[in-house]
Amino acid sequence: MNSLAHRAATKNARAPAAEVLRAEGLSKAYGAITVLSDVTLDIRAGEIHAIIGENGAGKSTLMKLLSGHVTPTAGDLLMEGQPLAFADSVEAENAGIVLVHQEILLADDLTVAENIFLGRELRRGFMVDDRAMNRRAAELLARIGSVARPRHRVGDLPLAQRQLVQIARALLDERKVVIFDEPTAVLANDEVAALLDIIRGLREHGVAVLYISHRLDEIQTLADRVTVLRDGRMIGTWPAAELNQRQMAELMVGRELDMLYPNKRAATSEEPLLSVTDLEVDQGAQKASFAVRPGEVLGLGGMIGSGRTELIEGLMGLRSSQAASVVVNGREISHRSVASMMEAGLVYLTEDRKGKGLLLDEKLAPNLTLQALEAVNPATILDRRAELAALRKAVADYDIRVRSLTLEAGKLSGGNQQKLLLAKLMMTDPSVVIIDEPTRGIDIGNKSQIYDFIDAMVRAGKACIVISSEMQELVGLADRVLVMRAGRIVAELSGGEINEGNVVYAATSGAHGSTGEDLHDHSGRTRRDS
Amino acid sequence: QESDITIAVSIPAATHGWTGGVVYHAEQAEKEIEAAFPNIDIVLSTASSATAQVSSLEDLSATRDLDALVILPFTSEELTGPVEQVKSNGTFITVVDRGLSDTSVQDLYVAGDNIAVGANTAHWLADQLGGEGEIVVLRGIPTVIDDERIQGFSEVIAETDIEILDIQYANWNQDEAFTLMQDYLAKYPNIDAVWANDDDMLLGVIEAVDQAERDDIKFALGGNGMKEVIELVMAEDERTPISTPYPPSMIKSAIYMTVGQFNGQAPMRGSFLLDAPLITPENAEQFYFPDSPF
Amino acid sequence: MTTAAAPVATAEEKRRIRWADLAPFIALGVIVFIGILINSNFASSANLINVITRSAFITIIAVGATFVISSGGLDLSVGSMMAFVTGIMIMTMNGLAPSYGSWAIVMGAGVALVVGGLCGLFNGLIITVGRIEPFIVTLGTMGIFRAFITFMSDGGSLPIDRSLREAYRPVYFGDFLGIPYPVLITLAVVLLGAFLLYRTKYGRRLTSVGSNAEVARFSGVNVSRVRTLAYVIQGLCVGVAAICYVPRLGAATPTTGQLWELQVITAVVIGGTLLRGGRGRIWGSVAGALILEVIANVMVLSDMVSEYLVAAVQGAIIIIAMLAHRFTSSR
Amino acid sequence: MTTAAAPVATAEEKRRIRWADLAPFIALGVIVFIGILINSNFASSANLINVITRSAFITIIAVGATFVISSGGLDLSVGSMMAFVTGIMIMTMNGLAPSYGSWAIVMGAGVALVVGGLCGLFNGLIITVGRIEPFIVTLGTMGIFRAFITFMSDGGSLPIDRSLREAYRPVYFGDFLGIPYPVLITLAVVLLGAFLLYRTKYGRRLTSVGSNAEVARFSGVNVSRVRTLAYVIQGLCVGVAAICYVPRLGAATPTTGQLWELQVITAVVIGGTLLRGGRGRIWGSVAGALILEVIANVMVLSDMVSEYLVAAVQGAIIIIAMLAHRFTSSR
Ligand SMILES: Nc1ncnc2c1ncn2[C@@H]1O[C@H](COP(=O)(O)OP(=O)(O)OP(=O)(O)O)[C@@H](O)[C@H]1O
Ligand SMILES: Nc1ncnc2c1ncn2[C@@H]1O[C@H](COP(=O)(O)OP(=O)(O)OP(=O)(O)O)[C@@H](O)[C@H]1O
Ligand SMILES: [Mg+2]
Ligand SMILES: [Mg+2]
Repeated sequence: MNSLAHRAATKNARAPAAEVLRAEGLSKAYGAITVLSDVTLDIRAGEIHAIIGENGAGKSTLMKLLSGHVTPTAGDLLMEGQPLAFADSVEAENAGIVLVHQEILLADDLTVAENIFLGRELRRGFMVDDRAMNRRAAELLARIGSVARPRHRVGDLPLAQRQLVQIARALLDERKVVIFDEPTAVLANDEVAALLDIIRGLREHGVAVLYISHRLDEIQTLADRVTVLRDGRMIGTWPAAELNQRQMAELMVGRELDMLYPNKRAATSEEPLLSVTDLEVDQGAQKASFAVRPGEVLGLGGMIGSGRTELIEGLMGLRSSQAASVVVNGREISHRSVASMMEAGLVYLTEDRKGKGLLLDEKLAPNLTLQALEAVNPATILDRRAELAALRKAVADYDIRVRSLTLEAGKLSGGNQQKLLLAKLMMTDPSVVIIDEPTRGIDIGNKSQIYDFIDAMVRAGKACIVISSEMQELVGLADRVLVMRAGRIVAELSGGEINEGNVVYAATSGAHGSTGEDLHDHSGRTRRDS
Repeated sequence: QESDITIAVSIPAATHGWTGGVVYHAEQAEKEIEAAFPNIDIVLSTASSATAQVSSLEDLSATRDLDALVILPFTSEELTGPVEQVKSNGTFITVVDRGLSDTSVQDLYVAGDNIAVGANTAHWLADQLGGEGEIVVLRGIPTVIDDERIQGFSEVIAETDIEILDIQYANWNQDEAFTLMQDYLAKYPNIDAVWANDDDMLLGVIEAVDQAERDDIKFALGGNGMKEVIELVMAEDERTPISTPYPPSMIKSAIYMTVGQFNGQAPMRGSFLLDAPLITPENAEQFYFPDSPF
Repeated sequence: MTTAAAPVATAEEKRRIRWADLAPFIALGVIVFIGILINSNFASSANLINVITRSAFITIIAVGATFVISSGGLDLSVGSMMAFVTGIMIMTMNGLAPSYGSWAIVMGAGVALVVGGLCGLFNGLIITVGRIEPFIVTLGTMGIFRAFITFMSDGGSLPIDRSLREAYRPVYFGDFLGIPYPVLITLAVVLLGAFLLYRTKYGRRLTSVGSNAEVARFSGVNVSRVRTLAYVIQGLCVGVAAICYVPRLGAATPTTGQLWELQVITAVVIGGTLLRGGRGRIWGSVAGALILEVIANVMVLSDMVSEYLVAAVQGAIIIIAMLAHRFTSSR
Repeated sequence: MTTAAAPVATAEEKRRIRWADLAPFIALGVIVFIGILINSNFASSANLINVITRSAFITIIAVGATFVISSGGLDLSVGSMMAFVTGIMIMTMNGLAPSYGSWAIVMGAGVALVVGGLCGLFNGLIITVGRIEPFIVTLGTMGIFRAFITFMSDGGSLPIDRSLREAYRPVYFGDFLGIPYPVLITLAVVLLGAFLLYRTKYGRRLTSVGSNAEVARFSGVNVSRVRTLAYVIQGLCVGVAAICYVPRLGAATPTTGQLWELQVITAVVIGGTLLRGGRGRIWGSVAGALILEVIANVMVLSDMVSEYLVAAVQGAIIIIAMLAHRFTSSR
């Protein structure tokens, strides 16, 4: 959010604009489960309307109703005063309403340009005009700050690039209403800044923008009005200028909030729980050596594409890699695999929860216990009762908002999927945890819960490595930060050196430990004072 | 050793008992002849369908200078043209079992008579049943052989008072014959006789009848002269007292006759019709080849 | 709020799923009912026992196929493998009969299981280590096994030794308290399969691999091992089927087990297992195998269609059954 | 820094894909090379022309199958459909011959296309409207079409009228500037197929449906229509194959086209099309069909293996080719 702050000034109060879309008493139930009841909303041209709420509050569902992906069980939609009902999302798009999904929905086998133009290919005669489409895609991608090439196969792109492709797809045609469902969850700071500029540009063009995010700073700098949802109900709509972040957070959760980040721990000098020497990951990282000690949170920073995920996947034996030595809990690991690492006490939480984290078609219990099958079921036979007990405990411990324990994991809200994934990982009772984007899509109330959780774990003598593209998170959480650039660890920051400026400087151009321009250090702002 | 005479042999692949016998006898002939006549090279090629057989003819004639071709065609219509093509290079043509649509193509024809297989069995059965009764029939894979046997059989039966209760495909497969016979037995409380148009299927039929312990079935007949069935005939089995030969060894005879064209013996041309006489306990010995797989 | 709404939702969810799971059994019921209408002999106990007994082979193999398919694989080689295993088993028994008498049967059965398991292992290793489409690998081994049995039988038939025939026959034709042995063996295989798939850690891992192999890999599941084991289980099932099969006709021929692979896959899919993996229904596969066998039986018992068209009607019935299921269960 | 790394990645990416795409052609080259080593006659132009000409049927059908498979479907009925279309075509020609003479051939060919298209439409509609697994539907229609041709030929054979034979023969045996007509027809079909798949809106959408049907639907692609059309294209290809096929053998029988479905799918998969959909390789399918045909040809030319084992060697070669490809391309 660094670059956002100075732009906040350019935002000014505007005259109320014309209403484009109106929701009257919208409700949605799946069987006996009501996920949204009686929501009334007016969406105006040239306005950015933010929707906030806890995980599972029904934000995504509301957006799907507005964009024709889901049909309401009660209530009406009015477009420019005319009542209408969309049979599917295509009709909604034709009417000028488009949704950028929270989950990435792209055809992996097609190229970036093919995905962007899918369903509205440019043609020359009978043929598709690939040259024109590639050119226009390149322009569009450049405009939103994506470095993906039109001819890249989407399945080969990192998550952030896929998200940008999805956004490019939505922005291809002129729209009346553009809905973004947590577009920035998978983006890094500079990409976020570029995107927010684009969104402001849309507003200038008189487009109505609906915007969902758990990053309240974004909301504050960007939105004109804010609607708060809680447990599927509408709490109210306020002009953004009337709310500060703390007020927003409290409206969302309906209670007073603790401060976000726990206090940092004292430096320790015990033997490392994990130490890695000269790890080489094919097409990923080079000569990476690092260690993490008990009682320490090690941050791993860098731009998207700097190879942090590759480094860790290589460490876990998920990609082909070589290392001079990897020691976990004093044990030299010769054959690295998820199973052997887990046995030694090291686990890894993926950033791609949909593709690599959860079995979306399976129920919650099998998902929760998949990695810890041995621990939950000491005998060969599955112990269903123990599994159910574990699920109940996880639901309580991690505050997973789910109305039925027999739901498929894919039907959980995005943030609750993330919590389930975290719970799944902790089932194995690890001593070192590597978390890639720990709070991706997690609401502000639960964020501090997860931070507390990491803190408690580390204080109990365990260790944690956190990969995060959210600078604040890295700065607020880590005792020590490694910064990666182009597959190499280029800097190590500790103690007072840890601030956003230093991380960004090292990630883009910096040398070891050098101090860059201290841009925006907000790390203290949300720290608990005790 | 230089071999200056090349004889190609094209036969169906060993997909069931009878074609298995054909392949066996052809391989035997190849070994014996190549040992006896060093100047003769026999090239054996099996095909699993008419299309594949045409392909292998094309391959053989395109890549070798064939002096003779011995072929057991899948079907007459489909192979006539391709064989004609081969003949146009001056190759001597021997056709086995099924004649080509254009008989002028074949120099030597060793004919089996599938119609007679069906008809002779039907005559014998009609005699034994006194011209009346209820029977069921199992047929093979829908092909010309199958069609001809059924045709020969049903034409004769049509002139008697015997009623064919049911006729279904069992694909020359023991299992399917067993299953089908079980169902026939469940469906018809009285069956006087069963005819399976091939001995492979007959074995399945007999197993099903034994299991059901039905004694209304007076005769269970097959055809082709399979080893196991001839053993039954020799043992004077009451239910299976006869079979009809349709010896796969005809391919071997044909190969020998063709070789005769080249090794200075009296050249043979024309048609040689293999009859389908009944195999009875008296003459069964003649048709019994314990070493053949069939 | 979580706890308040939960019980209602849970119950509702359960009811809906049960209904879809029942579909193959309902279809079986309907076809049996039609059979009874068409021909009174259909319901005779002799006929029903015949039908159930001879569905044993497909059912047993289908249990293995349920594992392979729910792991996201496919095995086209089962029919040929069955013939090959049968051939090896008969050769072993015939070879051992002179010295061991009836014990040769038991030893032959053991060999059948070992050979079946090894054939499955071979398929599994090529697929997982070689990372080749199961379709291609098992199509290849289908040709290989078929060629082996043709070679072993010289294209003819490979009968079991006369001396063993009588001792072995009851395994197919005998019964215990009126229930034929093959049915009992099938039941044992099905129960064991259901236990393995639904109640063990292995079954859980297998399903997760079929559902999303990448997620399974990231969760520490040894995907290759789980997949390979599924093929081994398939091979063992083929071995058991071979043990029940030999006493029936006493021989292996090059046509033994031909096209069984298609029947097996059809049974499994009719039974509700997803062809793309991630969901296995052992009991559904049993119902599927019975449906196929009953349809064939009813076709012969009814006098309505020309022999030429039997295959058409069978194909049509299967499609119609699936359509009916689709349209009734989607309301 | 991201931008600095990107171009490298792009170039690398491109090279890797090209190389994998070439695999089937390299495999074809290697097998041809082995053929030349084994038998000097292999490389004779007469032999090569024969092989290429007769691969026409499988290639043409494989073009259609590439569409079906890249849309995420499967068609097991092509072999039977081919026999059925051939049968209808011959009956039409024979019926029209007395009144229209040689024109009956042209009319028959038209009928073949129409019937092929309709058969495909039938498959497609049941699969998309009925939402049933393509495997089950086309296995059903495979039985249905096969039964129809058995019925039409009364279990025997259905030959084309003698009066038409001579006029029709050149369609298979004739040539234009030394290139046999079937090869020209195949080339036309392949070019048309490649154009449709790679250069048109339809092809683009087809691939997207195979890759992720849900995304395609959100993007306004009519998934059912695209899928159904793929089956219609498959049917039309079968029609074209039937037109080339009849002059070669001059008759349709109940065994015409048996097991072609497996050959076709093998050719397509060897060619690099993904069986799960989302990627189609028309030229790869052509190479795949040629590989299969060349292997069969080399087997006939070499006299090395027992006749019983030909199928085993063929199966093994295909598996080894795929393994070799996997292990060379993964470096
Ligand atoms: N198909 C479905 N069946 C049952 N319940 C569903 C289904 N889809 C969503 N839900 C439930 O609806 C509720 C609201 O989900 P939604 O995705 O709208 O939340 P959200 O506000 O977007 O949360 P997040 O911030 O975590 O993305 C959740 O409890 C979810 O489990
Ligand atoms: N602009 C790009 N276009 C395509 N591929 C890229 C691009 N940038 C990086 N990549 C690829 O992405 C991979 C690195 O992405 P990865 O997600 O692992 O990085 P990261 O540092 O973990 O970032 P994050 O976890 O924040 O997403 C590399 O394989 C690289 O080849
Ligand atoms: Mg959401
Ligand atoms: Mg990453």
